[in-house]
Amino acid sequence: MEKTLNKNNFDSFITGLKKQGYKTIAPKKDNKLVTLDEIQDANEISLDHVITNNSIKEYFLPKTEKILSYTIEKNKVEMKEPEGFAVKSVIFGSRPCDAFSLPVMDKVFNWDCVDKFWVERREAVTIVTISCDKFDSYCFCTSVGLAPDAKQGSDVLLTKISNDEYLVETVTEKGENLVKELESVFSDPPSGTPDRQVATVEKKFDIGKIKPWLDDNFEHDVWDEFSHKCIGCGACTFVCPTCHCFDIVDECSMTKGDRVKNWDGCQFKMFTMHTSGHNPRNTQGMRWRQRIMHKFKYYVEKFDSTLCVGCGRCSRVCPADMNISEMLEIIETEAGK
Amino acid sequence: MSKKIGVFVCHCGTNISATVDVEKVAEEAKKNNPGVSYTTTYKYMCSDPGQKLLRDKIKEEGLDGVVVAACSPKMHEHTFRNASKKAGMNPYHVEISNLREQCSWVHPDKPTGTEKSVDLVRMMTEKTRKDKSLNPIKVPVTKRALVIGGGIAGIQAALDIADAGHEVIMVEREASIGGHMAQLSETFPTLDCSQCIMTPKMVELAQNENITLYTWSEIEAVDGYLGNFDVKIRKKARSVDLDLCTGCSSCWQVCPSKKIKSEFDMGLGKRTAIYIPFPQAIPSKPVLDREHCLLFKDARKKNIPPNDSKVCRKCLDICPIAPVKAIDYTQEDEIITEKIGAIVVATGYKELDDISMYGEYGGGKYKDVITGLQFERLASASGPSEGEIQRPSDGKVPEIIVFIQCVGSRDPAKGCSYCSKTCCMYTAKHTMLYKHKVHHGHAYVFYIDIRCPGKGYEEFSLRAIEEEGATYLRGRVSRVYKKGDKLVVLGADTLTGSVVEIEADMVVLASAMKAQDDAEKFAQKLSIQYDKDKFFSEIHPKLKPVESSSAGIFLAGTCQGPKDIPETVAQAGAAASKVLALLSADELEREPVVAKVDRLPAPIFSTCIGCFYCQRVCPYGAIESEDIKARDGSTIKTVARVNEGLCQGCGLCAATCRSKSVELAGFNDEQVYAEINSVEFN
Amino acid sequence: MDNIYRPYLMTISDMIDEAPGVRTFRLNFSDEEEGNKFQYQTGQFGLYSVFGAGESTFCIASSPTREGYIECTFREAGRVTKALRELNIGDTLGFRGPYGNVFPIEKWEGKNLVFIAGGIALPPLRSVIWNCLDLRDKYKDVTIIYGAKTIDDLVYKNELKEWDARDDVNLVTTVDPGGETPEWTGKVGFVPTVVEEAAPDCKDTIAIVCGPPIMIKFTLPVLEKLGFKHDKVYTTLENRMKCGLGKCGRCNIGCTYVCKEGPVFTAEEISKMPDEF
Amino acid sequence: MIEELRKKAEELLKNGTVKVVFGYGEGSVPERTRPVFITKPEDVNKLTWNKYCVYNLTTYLKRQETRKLGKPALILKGCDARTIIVLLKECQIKREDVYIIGVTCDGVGDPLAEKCKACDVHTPLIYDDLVGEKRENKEVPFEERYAELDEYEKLEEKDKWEFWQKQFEKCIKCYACSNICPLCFCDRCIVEKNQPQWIDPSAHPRGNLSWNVTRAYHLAGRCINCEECQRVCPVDIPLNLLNKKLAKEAEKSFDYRPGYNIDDELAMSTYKEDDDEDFFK
Amino acid sequence: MSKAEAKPENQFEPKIIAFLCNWCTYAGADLAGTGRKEYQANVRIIKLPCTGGIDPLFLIKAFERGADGILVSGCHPGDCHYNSGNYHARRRWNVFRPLLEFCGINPDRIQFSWISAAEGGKWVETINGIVDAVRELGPFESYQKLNTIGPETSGGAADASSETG
Repeated sequence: MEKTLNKNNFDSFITGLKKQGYKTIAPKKDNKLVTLDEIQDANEISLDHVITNNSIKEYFLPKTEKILSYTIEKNKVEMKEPEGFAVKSVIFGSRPCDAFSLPVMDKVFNWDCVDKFWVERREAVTIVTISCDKFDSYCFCTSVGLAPDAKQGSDVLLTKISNDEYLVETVTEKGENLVKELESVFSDPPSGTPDRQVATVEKKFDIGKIKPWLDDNFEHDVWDEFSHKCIGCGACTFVCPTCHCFDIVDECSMTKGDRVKNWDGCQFKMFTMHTSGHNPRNTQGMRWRQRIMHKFKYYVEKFDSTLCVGCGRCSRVCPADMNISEMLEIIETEAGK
Repeated sequence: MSKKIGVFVCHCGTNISATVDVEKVAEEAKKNNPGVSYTTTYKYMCSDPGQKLLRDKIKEEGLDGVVVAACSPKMHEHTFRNASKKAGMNPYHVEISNLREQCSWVHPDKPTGTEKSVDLVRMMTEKTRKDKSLNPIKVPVTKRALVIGGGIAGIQAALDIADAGHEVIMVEREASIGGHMAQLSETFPTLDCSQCIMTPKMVELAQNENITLYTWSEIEAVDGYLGNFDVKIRKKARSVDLDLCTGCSSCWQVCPSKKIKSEFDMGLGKRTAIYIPFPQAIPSKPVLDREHCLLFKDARKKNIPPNDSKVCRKCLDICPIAPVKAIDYTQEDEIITEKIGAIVVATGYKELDDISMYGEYGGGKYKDVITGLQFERLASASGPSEGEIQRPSDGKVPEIIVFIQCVGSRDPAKGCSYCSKTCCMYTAKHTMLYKHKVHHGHAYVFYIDIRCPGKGYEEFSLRAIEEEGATYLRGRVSRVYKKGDKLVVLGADTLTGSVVEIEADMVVLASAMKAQDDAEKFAQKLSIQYDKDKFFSEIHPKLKPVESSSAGIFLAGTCQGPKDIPETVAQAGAAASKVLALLSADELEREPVVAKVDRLPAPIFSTCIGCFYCQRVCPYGAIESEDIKARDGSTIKTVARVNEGLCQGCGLCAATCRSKSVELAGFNDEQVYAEINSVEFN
Repeated sequence: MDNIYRPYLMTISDMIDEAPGVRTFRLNFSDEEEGNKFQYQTGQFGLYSVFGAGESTFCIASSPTREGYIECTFREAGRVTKALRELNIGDTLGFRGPYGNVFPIEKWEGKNLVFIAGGIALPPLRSVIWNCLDLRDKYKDVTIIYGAKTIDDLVYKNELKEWDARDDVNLVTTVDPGGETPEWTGKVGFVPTVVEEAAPDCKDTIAIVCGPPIMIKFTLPVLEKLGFKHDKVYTTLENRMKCGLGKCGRCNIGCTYVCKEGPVFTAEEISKMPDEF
Repeated sequence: MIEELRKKAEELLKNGTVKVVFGYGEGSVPERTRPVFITKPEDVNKLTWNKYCVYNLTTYLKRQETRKLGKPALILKGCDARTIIVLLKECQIKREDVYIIGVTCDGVGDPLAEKCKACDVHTPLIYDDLVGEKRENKEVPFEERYAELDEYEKLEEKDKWEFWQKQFEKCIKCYACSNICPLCFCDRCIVEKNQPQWIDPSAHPRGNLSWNVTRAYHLAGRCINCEECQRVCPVDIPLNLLNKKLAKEAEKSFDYRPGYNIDDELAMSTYKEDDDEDFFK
Repeated sequence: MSKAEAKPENQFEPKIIAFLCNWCTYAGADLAGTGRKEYQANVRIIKLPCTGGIDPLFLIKAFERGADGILVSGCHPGDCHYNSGNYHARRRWNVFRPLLEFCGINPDRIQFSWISAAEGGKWVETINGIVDAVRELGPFESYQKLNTIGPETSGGAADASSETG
């Protein structure tokens, strides 16, 4: 179904959502950065950014999440399931690359056994994506098979057709229901083919060449050389929309405790450290290799999709300016030799 | 790691059970403290049956952790740890919950007290669960004792230790040993003269080859710990070479400056610049008082070395010792370091001499108002008046003397709040001495209460009244003022309810016994505790009366509080026996509460990163660096290591270490964390 | 939808101290009905959780042929194992599993079996040994070679005696040089050398090896020399695992998720994996 | 300036005094530079110098990967050079293990970094060679150096809590702040130890507060105010305010400034009898 | 002088954790006991060998476990049984206290004091003083309200919810 949405109708759209009991999350200016955050009314929304600093992953795999809570008496333990973590909400203004990360990660969270925390949140949240009309040198979505106006993963896709008109395309049934619920806010589709103002991101490397090179270059000194400047923090893995590794720890006082799922990352040295002190991935080069291999080889072999949506957040936020697309370009040139 | 913990809640007679429901505390502990497998209550845990109960239960129930909820750990932690050691359990799995001093005695409301006690017991069971087994650390003992202070206490202690065959170093600040007792004329209750008792002991000490005596010397610094003290002694420049000098007395006879107030005679008598304090001085060799010697005064004024001043060299010239003179102006202070195993502190007391505080008694205004010790000097044969009771103002023999008790003592407003314990007895003695010397004289004594509790003491003070005819007036003196050459004493006699006015020739103030002026500084040098009146504190008046808070340092005599000579000598003997117990073992077992830097298997070896903050904060220099070597000899990393012998277990390094790589046994992170975690306020 | 991270509640019914710092727990299900429904196969592992400390991964040391309980053996090392040491009989702990793949004992039917274990790595093999011994007639001869640093480091001492007593099991126990005492009757030497001496015949034989990485590194070439093909040698990897469900991304060696495709692998599969364990 | 740096680097690599040169190279975008590690003399033209050279290269002295490259020559600004003095005093490096190419600097960062506004080390205090003409370091008064704090110190207690809670809530515990910091060199940081777990690993407000307060406290009297932690924080928490507050207290109470004088005692490892104790009762 | 009976029923009872040095303040507290000097029962004492051994982490953990006020007390400067323990401690608190104040924690919730083994009276005053002061300040809600992981915070920007630590 196609519709159009005028910019000044955003206000009624948001209030309509509130009336329907949705919690609305949209990009909000927070001094230097633009972050996805809960908003109460439309004027808080800011749309003149390339991409938000945090990804929508936070609303499906939060940075810290209680998966079990228990009370301990002397030797009696009672467990309590957390409820109410999946809140009916709409993410308005995510980018196509972010949206695509969800179907990618659906595969691992439904592999063999189903992680209810991920799946129940996925059902409760509707994604309204806005195609990118701007990009910067870090974006490389086209190189990983995506596009600035890709539809996969979103429920509704808005594309700018004039400076305050947006073309609305519903992608999934959930998207259609949402548009039907707020019928009044939208107007009929434009006649003829609208002029879609979409950014053109040129390809940086050919994804096809990456995996074959990775298959037989486990031992290569590009891993060490490239990662000398890496400081081993978790910034890249935490802002990445497709990194889903987590740690499970218990936090407890004497009588009650919570089992908690926290973000974890393969770049930390403690990620694979055995209690005995032996560490299979002892140097930063091995960890950097693991990050590239997992995204462009292992996940492809196991779930047949690249674990990277080309949003470029990891390169933007990296303290030491490690640029992932530059790494892949190097791999492409190495593959060419 | 303890997981079968026994909780023993003590009634302490009724001290605890009066305001804490001990049964409920035990039952709560059993019900909801994890790891607790056995609980009981008992009337007197510290009693022999109590300890037997503890030992039996440890064996029967197979306990590997014990929490005794009773009095303060300062009282019986040691007792209960020994008891469980005898039952075969590592003593460091025993923790004490302080239910008495810090709960039942201070929180009268029973429900509150019980609630708090349940918390306190839970905190300690949680800590016990994390206790680790510790074994005492063996440390070599230096078989030498140090006695600081040469009064009767120091002499007695030194002799007892030396007689047991151990080497003793005695350090005395003054020119001669003897202390305050040497200043006394006769001593109560036997009235035998102090010189007759003391001089033989002083000579015996001087001739005892086990004892090395440093007079005119002070303690510069004390480092190290129980069994291994390093003591720096400052031998002040005496200007006399003790080995050469024979004590022939020619130098102090020719010394021109004879008007210097003698400290020994409490300012009544005079002495020369080069002098011995009193005839029976040990060592009977003089010391040159550089403060008042004309030569040194001139050298200081002209800022030239003493040898160059020609003002007066009489003592040097007269000195018969050849070829090298015994007197040497160029002598300097000397610092000696001695290795010491145990220390006895016998630094004595200071009489309240600033009696100008008591202007109402004429103190400091009239020359004939003197202190107790000044009267002792008057009565002493070696005193300024060779035993004649003469008025300091004009030398006349006083017909009437008024003694005023409790001057400075029992007076929280101006003086000290405590009773100086000896004044009642020595004032009674003074009235007797006065009567024996001036038969027609009459003594009046103003007192609040007569406290003569010792053996034969009561009879002694009654004798002063009934046989010697002294008049005891129960009341305070309001004013003493001069009228002609008489001193009018206005006071009250509360028994007859009348005002009394006495025209006396002399007034003697029984002044208080105070701590030495430098007592606080000295205590800090030895890091021992002291109380609000600056007397040194014993660990416990009944359980450990002569032990100071620092292990290996013992207390004897008036430095620990006012007391008379018999008590002082008894305490000196006790301190000596404690030292002998310590020196009797070749190796000493030290509390294993010491710090330890973690060691891990390869490839990490230790989480210590070698920043050595711990080494910089350690007050005992107990932390060394250690290179962890690879098989091929190359250094992998340099990390810290704690020297168990030196570490005193203060925990400074553990709190300074940012990565928590060093932990203090007995108070490690897991235990403190468990205690904080277990505080559930309900 | 049920919570895949929710553990079963178990109570400790028995406890044996195997060696210094090593202890075995026998666990029964607190909730009967959950116990009856619980199925597992030898070789699988689980996550044992101490409420108040966290979760830790060990194998299920008991054999599925023994109903009604599971056993686990652990050595005191990290936070959770230290907390496990503080538990008494009757206390409650959690168990999540069974996870991972299994020893293919059906495929081994009719073959000789050689079990080689070192130190604390006997528990995973013990499960499969008891499983095979309970179906003894399905297999030809069974050899067990087990070594440890010193005598009191040997775990399951009473079961070693049991296996020694049986005539249908050939048990060889050894201690590292220097770990023996005068009364020690077993062999003295490292496991790889003892395996070389025992020289089990490779025809129609399956070798199951489990031990610290250094022992595996020296044992595999010995087996190769004895003619064992890589696909005939099985081992189980004690890698660092957190979720056990293939979600947390921690246990991968190359693209193999040890918690899903392992922990049991043949030497052949291991040789194909990148050297990252 | 760039030519001089390249010539210097080449000369050092050629005559073997150093095995590697830590310097600044072109970044992924013109407004960024990145740390480069030159081991071969012919690569020296990768070195550059402009106002985007914000990194404190001394942080790579603590990492095993870069330490394995051999004896380094470091291109250091004045503020970075102060780290060397603290690292020397904390026995992490020996002076002869490091060759320092000092660079006189007029401020980095676009807009100008906060630290450069009150900079008193335009010429590094410690170096083996100096590139760029030597500039006299003028004294900057105490108030001016800590002016940035006044606005926050004036806040009411409730507003302070509100402000910091909003900031700490954003923290995602990625530990970029402690990994970039040259003085956070512990092998096993307190937050990586779980026996006992003093600091909650989860990124909830309580765990974030204890992490941020502890990280700042562990730099008390050590932090040389290079502002790297604030620059690298992916969620833009003004972390340097905490370190600056502690630096201000350390200077006010103990008259100590880290990284200025090689001989004075480290602030938190010593004491003075008359340290002020007005808040003691 | 105890306030135990005078307090009305629903009055807020502050929770105080005290980190005491074993040689001086702990002995001072014992002395107050032997002197039967009553004081309010809100304090829970944790004994450590020296104030120098008290790490600021202990204070943060104490607040996390629900303490409303914290007392840190040890020997007077110069009296330390280990010579310089309290000097180092004082230097630590000289910087740590302003840091907490800067973050918005009311400094009156943490009190530092020197109480010697002879000052039983001062111990009682200190305890009654801090209990009354913290009672006025009320429970430390803002810290205890720092939720752990409430369901509501599953989203990105977490808002404080009612879950207590």
